Amino acid sequence: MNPRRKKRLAVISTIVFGVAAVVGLVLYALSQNIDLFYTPHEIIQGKDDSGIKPQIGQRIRVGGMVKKGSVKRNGDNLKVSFIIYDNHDEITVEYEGLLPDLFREGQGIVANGALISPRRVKASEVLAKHDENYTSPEIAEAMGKQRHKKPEYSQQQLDGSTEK
Amino acid sequence: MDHALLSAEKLTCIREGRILFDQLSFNICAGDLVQIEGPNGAGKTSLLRILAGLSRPYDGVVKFKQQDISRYRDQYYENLMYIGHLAGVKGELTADENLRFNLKIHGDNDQNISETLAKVNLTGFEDALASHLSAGQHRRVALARLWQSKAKIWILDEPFTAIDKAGVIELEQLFIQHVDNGGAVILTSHQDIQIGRDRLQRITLDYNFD
Amino acid sequence: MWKWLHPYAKPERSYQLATTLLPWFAISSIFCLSIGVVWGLAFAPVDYQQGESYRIIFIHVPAATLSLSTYMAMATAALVGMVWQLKLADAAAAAIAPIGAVLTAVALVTGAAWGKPMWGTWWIWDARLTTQLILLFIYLGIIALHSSFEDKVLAGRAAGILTLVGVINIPIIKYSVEWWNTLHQGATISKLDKPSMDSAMLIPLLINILGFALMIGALTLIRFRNEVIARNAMRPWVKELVALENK
Amino acid sequence: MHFDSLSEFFAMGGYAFYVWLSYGVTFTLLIGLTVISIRQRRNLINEIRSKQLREQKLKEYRKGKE
Amino acid sequence: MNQSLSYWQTFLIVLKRDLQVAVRNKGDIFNPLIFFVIVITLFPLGIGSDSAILTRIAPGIIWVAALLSALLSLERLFKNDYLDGSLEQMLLSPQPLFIMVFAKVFAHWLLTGIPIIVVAPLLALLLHMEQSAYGAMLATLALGTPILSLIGGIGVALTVGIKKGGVLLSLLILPMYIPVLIFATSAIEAAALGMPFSGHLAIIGALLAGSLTLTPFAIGAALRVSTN
Repeated sequence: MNPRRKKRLAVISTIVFGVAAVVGLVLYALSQNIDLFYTPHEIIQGKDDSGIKPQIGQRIRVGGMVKKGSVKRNGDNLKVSFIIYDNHDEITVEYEGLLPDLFREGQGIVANGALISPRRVKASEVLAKHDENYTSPEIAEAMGKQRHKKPEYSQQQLDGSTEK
Repeated sequence: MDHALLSAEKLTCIREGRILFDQLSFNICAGDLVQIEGPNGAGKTSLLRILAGLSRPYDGVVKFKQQDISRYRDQYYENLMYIGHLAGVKGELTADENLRFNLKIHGDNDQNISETLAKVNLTGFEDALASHLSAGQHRRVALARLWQSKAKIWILDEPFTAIDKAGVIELEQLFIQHVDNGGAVILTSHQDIQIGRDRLQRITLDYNFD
Repeated sequence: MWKWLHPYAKPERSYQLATTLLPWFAISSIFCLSIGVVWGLAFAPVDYQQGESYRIIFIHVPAATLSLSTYMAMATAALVGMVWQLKLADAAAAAIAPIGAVLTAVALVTGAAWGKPMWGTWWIWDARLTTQLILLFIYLGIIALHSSFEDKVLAGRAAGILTLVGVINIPIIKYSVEWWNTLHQGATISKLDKPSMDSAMLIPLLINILGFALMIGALTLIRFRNEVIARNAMRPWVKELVALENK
Repeated sequence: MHFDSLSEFFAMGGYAFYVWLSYGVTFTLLIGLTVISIRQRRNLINEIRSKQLREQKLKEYRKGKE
Repeated sequence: MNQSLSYWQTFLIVLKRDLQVAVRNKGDIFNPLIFFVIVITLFPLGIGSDSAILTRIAPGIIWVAALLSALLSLERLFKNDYLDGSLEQMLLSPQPLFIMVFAKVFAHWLLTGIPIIVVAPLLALLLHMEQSAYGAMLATLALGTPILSLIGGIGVALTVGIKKGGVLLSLLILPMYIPVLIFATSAIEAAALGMPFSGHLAIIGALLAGSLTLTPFAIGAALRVSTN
């Protein structure tokens, strides 16, 4: 083998090796499940694939549907608590602040915060995830959905809050 | 011509919306001593840089032994010595270290460094930092490579700048010697070349000035 | 295979081609956009969840989806320019960059204006928004790099390298940001089995996407012609063109 | 027409500010880009023309010197 | 007969020269490091010395400061060589460009990355970083700072011929640094919470492997354009 060929082979094998390393490391990382996102079920039972359970005090992101009739608002300030659920379990979310317009019972939300007890999350941020459905109210009504009204706040609530 | 060392085929160079030369073709064979001429701004340096493969022409190709230089860079660069306006000498290194490095990465012999430095009158300055040398000495550190170079083609942009008279004559003798040994020299110079005038060929660039 | 393309590799021919195509693109894009916007704003029904605010979708979604495809188009042009050393491809890439930047900015502004009433905040560090913001930075970087070279040909090649580096980086950035902070929810909640948009809303949206795409085409042609002229200023055909143009 | 009156159309169900802001910014940016692109062409042509004049002058000057 | 250099020899020759030049130019080594230290000490002064807040933001501060000081030192990777013509000579060498480029980037990392890794634990102490996070911090810095040098090299190579390239360089490079920043800080945060962080490290490792194999070629191509 002449030197030029030898050098080219060295370059190509380095690149192949590099690409293989990238692929291998990414696959390993995926198997580690470094995602902070949990569903209520995963908070209680651990992630399906890795069995990792969040520890108390850990920062997590939790997503689920707001349970009907579970939203409890404090009349004096912006404190609110509600239950979110998925197919298996439910957990309680505490939050203080203005809720997004899309927030309502039965709606999917994502909360960022910390786990304060095994079934309780103190959220620092609540985000409404509007589903991908866009429908006119007539059709929505026919499908059994109500036209959405955004949450309203009294002046007292806004004044009483420590935040915002 | 089949035996041309370096051939330029239909080179076009455009700088800042101005054509410097258009469809320029020529061949350079072993034994040629070529001077590129032209007024300031005619594109002499641009042509040299294109021949060295540092710049890409707007159009056309440069071939070394009938092979496009942009495809076979390593073969070409084993046979090319280019010294431009900037000497390629690092101020933080000594004359000796500079020369040694420049020779090594060009695959030249780095033995007898002190003898080579002696040839360019730098004896005693081997350990001086290049930043402490005068402009002429600085340039000599770069030119010292010529004495060790195995390259066939020398492309030199204003090699005589800042060199004293005796040094110019030595360099001219070296060029003749190199050409006689089957090399080729392409250079630009504002000074007239004294020795080997009869052998000197000229390429004149005057696209914008006719 | 590439033979039929060869005539268009000449600057003059491609300039002429751009000139012929331009009115078609311009007229059809204005046509589509006016229909789509009027329909979307005035005739499409209201959304049951978001009320009238959802009408921002008719410009937000076209801008957001096309901002990434515009980048891919630019990268393709840059790749062609690099591999086949085709200067016209570099010119096309240079022409596209500012359009992509404007589209990305539009997507960001409309997204913020939509997010304020719906999410309760102008800005959240959500994956999509953050990725879009970084995409804008990359576009701006390419434009800045392109404009800092005096020589147009060099500028095209340098910007081309950066564009291609960006192609590798954008998916990496996208996934890292997505992983880092995302509103995407687990599969338990998403309902992909149902049709997600009323056709009375979908049709004007699609018309608008088409209109935006055509408008991008028209703008590219306008800017491409400029790039070609700037790169060929010393050619006789450009001189003739300049002579014909009245002051 | 989805809206009953023109004022209702402009009110956008209470979201007027956000909707019109979006549409306003979008069209300002897009039209701005179009205008800049078209102007760029005129500037370029003027530039080329002045360059040509300069070169012509230079050539005449050289001829006069010879 | 020309001596043919192996890749390894070429690498060593260029590396040795760059280190020699740096040793005689001490400011090049120390200034970015001092900058790194000063930037980090600004945060407690600006935010207040509440140790809980500092603990919370320590990973981010250290990494952002590392990014900025890498950025500050990047210019000398090619700028001086460009100005004195050595870069031109390097491009005209028969040795493969990517090896020489790689050697230069490696020298840059030795001179700027290693010092940062060495002083980082001290600064983490000042920021009251969680005890359990030190290992993760060192690991992310060790894997991450070479990526900064490699990706930064592309930016410098593109802007080396431009007179006022400094600001432009940061505009080009900082967005590309975002993935490293995200994964490195989250790895440190995960470690602070006592969670495993090998997944994060694996991703940074993947970024490193990818940039090791690809960036030398991109830098080479960019240099050929900028010296045109």
